[in-house]
Amino acid sequence: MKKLINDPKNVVTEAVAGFAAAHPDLVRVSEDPLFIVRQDAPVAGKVGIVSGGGSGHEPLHGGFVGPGMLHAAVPGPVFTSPTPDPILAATKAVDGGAGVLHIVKNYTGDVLNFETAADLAAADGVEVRSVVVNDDVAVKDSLYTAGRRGVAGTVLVEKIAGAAAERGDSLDQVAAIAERVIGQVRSMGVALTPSVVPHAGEPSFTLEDDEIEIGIGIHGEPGRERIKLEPADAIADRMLEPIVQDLPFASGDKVLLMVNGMGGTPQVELYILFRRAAESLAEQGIDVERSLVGNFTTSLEMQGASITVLKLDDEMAALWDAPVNTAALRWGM
Amino acid sequence: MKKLINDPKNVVTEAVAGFAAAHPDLVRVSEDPLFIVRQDAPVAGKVGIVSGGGSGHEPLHGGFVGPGMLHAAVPGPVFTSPTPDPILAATKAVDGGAGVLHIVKNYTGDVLNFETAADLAAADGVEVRSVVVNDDVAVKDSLYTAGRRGVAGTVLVEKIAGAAAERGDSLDQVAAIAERVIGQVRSMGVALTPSVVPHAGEPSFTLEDDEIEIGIGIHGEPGRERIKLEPADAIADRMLEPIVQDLPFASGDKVLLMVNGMGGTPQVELYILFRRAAESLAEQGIDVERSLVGNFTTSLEMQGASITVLKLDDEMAALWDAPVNTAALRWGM
Amino acid sequence: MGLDGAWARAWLETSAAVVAEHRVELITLDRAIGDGDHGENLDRGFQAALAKAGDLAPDTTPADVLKLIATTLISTVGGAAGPLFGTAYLKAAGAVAGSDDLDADAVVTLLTAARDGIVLRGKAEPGDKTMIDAWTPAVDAAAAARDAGAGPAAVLVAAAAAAEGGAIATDPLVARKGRASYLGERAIGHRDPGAASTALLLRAAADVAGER
Amino acid sequence: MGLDGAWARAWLETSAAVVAEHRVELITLDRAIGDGDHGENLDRGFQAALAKAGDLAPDTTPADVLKLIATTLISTVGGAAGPLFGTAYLKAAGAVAGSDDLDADAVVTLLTAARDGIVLRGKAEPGDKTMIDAWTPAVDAAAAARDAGAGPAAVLVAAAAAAEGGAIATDPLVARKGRASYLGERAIGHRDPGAASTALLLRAAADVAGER
Ligand SMILES: Nc1ncnc2c1ncn2[C@@H]1O[C@H](COP(=O)(O)OP(=O)(O)O)[C@@H](O)[C@H]1O
Ligand SMILES: Nc1ncnc2c1ncn2[C@@H]1O[C@H](COP(=O)(O)OP(=O)(O)O)[C@@H](O)[C@H]1O
Ligand SMILES: [Mg+2]
Ligand SMILES: [Mg+2]
Ligand SMILES: [Mg+2]
Ligand SMILES: [Mg+2]
Repeated sequence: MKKLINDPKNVVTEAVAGFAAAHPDLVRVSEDPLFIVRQDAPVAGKVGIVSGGGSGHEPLHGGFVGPGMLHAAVPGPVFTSPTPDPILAATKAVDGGAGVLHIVKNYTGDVLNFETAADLAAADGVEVRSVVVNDDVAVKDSLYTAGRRGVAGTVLVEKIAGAAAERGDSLDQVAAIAERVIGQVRSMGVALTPSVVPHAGEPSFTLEDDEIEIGIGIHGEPGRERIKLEPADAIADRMLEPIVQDLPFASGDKVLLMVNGMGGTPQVELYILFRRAAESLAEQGIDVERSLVGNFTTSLEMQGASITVLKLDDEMAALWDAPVNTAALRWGM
Repeated sequence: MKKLINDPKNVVTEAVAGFAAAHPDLVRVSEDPLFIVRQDAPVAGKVGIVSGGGSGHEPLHGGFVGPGMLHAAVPGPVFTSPTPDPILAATKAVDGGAGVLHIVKNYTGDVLNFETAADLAAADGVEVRSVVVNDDVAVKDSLYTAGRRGVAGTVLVEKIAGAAAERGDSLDQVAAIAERVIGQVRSMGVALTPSVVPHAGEPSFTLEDDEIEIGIGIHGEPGRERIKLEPADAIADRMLEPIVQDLPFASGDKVLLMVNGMGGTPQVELYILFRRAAESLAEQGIDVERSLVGNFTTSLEMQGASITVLKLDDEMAALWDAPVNTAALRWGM
Repeated sequence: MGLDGAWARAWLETSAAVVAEHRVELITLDRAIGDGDHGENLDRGFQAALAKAGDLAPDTTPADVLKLIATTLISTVGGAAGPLFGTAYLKAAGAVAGSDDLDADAVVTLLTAARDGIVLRGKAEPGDKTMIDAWTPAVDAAAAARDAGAGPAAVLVAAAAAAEGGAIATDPLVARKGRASYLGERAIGHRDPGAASTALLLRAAADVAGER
Repeated sequence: MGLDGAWARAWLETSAAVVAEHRVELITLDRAIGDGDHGENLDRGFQAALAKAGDLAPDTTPADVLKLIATTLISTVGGAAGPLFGTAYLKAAGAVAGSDDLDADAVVTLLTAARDGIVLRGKAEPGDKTMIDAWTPAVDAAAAARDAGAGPAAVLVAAAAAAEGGAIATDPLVARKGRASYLGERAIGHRDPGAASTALLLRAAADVAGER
């Protein structure tokens, strides 16, 4: 295992310290308990938005803290949900009197720890609502599993909910639009190589030189099937098909198409996937109105990518276009 | 070799097609000869700025085409300089009557092909000036080599020259500010793993499981020394020291500090490097006034990073802060 | 003679030692069908609890120790196991509050409350290939031992043995909760890390009870 | 009897075949001390030139063929080798313009102009471990053969042999131009890819001259 780190135990705290040093205009960092908060938090009268989860998925979530998106991000240890303490502290730090929305990815640990934090915050008089993102269509039988996982679609939920909070929506309204995005966003990923958790020091799974894993989760959880490497276009089709069938997306739909890198994949490959995905959607009469290509929800150095499609309505599109100023997503300001 | 590609021969054209599909508001693409140009080019009365070089360094250069930065980018095959034809065509496409600046990274192939294109453009009545970026301090004895290589500092040259063109500077003025940036920017890189050129199918060099290459170039050209893996802080120091000594940077200087990922390195690692580099500069009385962290000048899936320091003056800082709207760098608009 | 605060404190100390000793093993189990952090997480939690043990009053009760473990695990472990084990110890503490002399019945009450707390939070059923598959046989075996007239230490020995059996019995299962559930058939043949750690913790309880 | 347009056309065809055949070998050489694209680049260029050969008039002159190769390499090869070889063929074409019967002297003139064109663009000196280290001995050997009374085909055989020797002689050198210069001492023991491809191209010229 070769990594540009010091002591594996300090990976998260040192990275967060570097993040704070690089973006002093955007964020402040609380070291203990550890969370990242908007420089100007709490924003009086506006709904605060907190997300978080295990580290190793950067820029998710810290890279999305700033005007127009998250008010705070709570990074746990690598691939491990944070405990309730920092979630509670972050929740209080962003409460501007209009309540706080928790955006939680659907993993047992995240759900349980955010749940506890929300209970504790309520006990301290902070109104909290939670939404759980579960966009990963790779998980088929959610009755027989912990349910669909929250993956790259989380970024879209955070952006759109963040814009709703910024324009002054109430907690109920922000939660409702977040739920609407969750209802209309679907994702699927593929891995070419595993990632290596620093304290583990070994890959979380192994793939042969000619094998790929279709339907991978962002912690390297296995997916639908392990197949021989195929051309990118065929892989894009394999990912897109279950996404389209699931919602289902239909001819005439307007969508946002996101191709997300898992961390170790060169940009040329992401754009090659985007090319085929956009072409395939066009063939199905589905209109790509907005696009996002890059590393947004990663799995450390994993090589691979995911495709996310969100069915847009006019309000969502307007909220997507609204100004945002974060380390990883910025426009209009 | 596992890559999300179709035919290796089509990597660049398909990626560029995907890029065009993802950013129709920003760019247009000429397929033959292949170049990427600002949607609104040529911009009448303003200096056009063209850069280019081998592909595989994305987002460099296509990701920096847009208002406030490049007017066109010319992608060659992977790691291979483009030929004069597309450079010439791009130069003509961005000529708004005020002349065109070529920003060239110092590699024999890039220099020769841009040189030919500039001659041909001049013969066609387009005024062209060229600047050659050579920020890589890893190359010590430039008398005995092809000279210092142009690496991640190129992004800063492109941004600042682009802002100067946008505010209406003359060709001489834009070239002069580009030269000033080149004079004051220094970089150094490290590789943990090699990259694999698609048509080659094999790594360009090999490193043992515990070895890293200090002073790597962005095509995997070897650097100063091959050493055993060290903690990130020690590696940051090894990279920063020759940078600081070279200019030299001195106490009281105001600088822009960039930590650039080579493509396959997780963001946490980049911020861990940034943390130490910023700390070390502060210890030396050097003031980090601007920061940039991310994958900007990559080497396909190479794991590694580079550090770039630019000595800022007030004009450069203002041009850095000026609005920019490109796929990979965006603010103020 | 029942189990007192000193027993509970010894349980904590031995738990911390045992988890540290099996840290890599638990990481390896979790790497196979989860995300490879279970050993790291629990070790962080028990080391933190151990560091706080000095704050306990000399005349501490079992409930005090259990509550200390609970709050420390909740605030340091994270992941799924943090809230689940945290809730287990918290409910266990509540079930034996005020007593400094746990008899066989009290031990069964403690274990039952712990198990029920995990089910309350995690909603797992037996056979879902989770820590519940160690806890539930442990609770059943403890009750049977108590019914057969065993003392508190022997009840814990029965519970530990059953937890170990339950952990082993997760090997052939397909998971329906937690990360391993995404593996489908591929989880077959692997032991659930949370069941394995449960067995270690209950064995530690029995060992330190036996030593007094 | 001197070399005519048919010879030049055959040279192009054989060059394309030889470069395709040695594509991987040139890539491997370039991977060792460069960026691994030399074989790919040249192959792309010569295939493109070959594809355009049909456009040549039946009574084409050597200069026409050389110019076609030059412009095609310049516009399809890229990298360092594209402009360098392109300039070489362009200057060679200029040096023999108008003639359809190249004698020994004209062949020397052609080779000298090619080499000088590369030096003009790339500024490499002998011993810098570049293609010049194949071209310069080739030019010298060609001139010597001509002085000794050789015909044009024999001049090319002398040039090819010297280029091959020159390419081999790059093995122990440290590079001072091109990407290999960044390697310092580590370039020692590796052959310069541009020198190797130069030797292949000149051997092809000699082979097709010998066949007529
Ligand atoms: N819903 C649940 N109910 C009971 N136990 C669960 C549940 N989900 C997960 N677990 C237990 O948690 C263990 C994993 O813990 P850990 O690795 O620390 O957390 P994470 O899965 O968040 O990485 C599993 O082995 C399983 O025993
Ligand atoms: N300045 C120069 N003068 C002469 N030949 C050069 C010079 N620089 C590079 N070369 C030649 O070019 C060859 C490399 O060509 P190629 O791999 O196609 O280009 P690139 O280095 O741009 O990838 C080298 O082996 C060397 O022979
Ligand atoms: Mg975990
Ligand atoms: Mg090249
Ligand atoms: Mg785990
Ligand atoms: Mg090369």
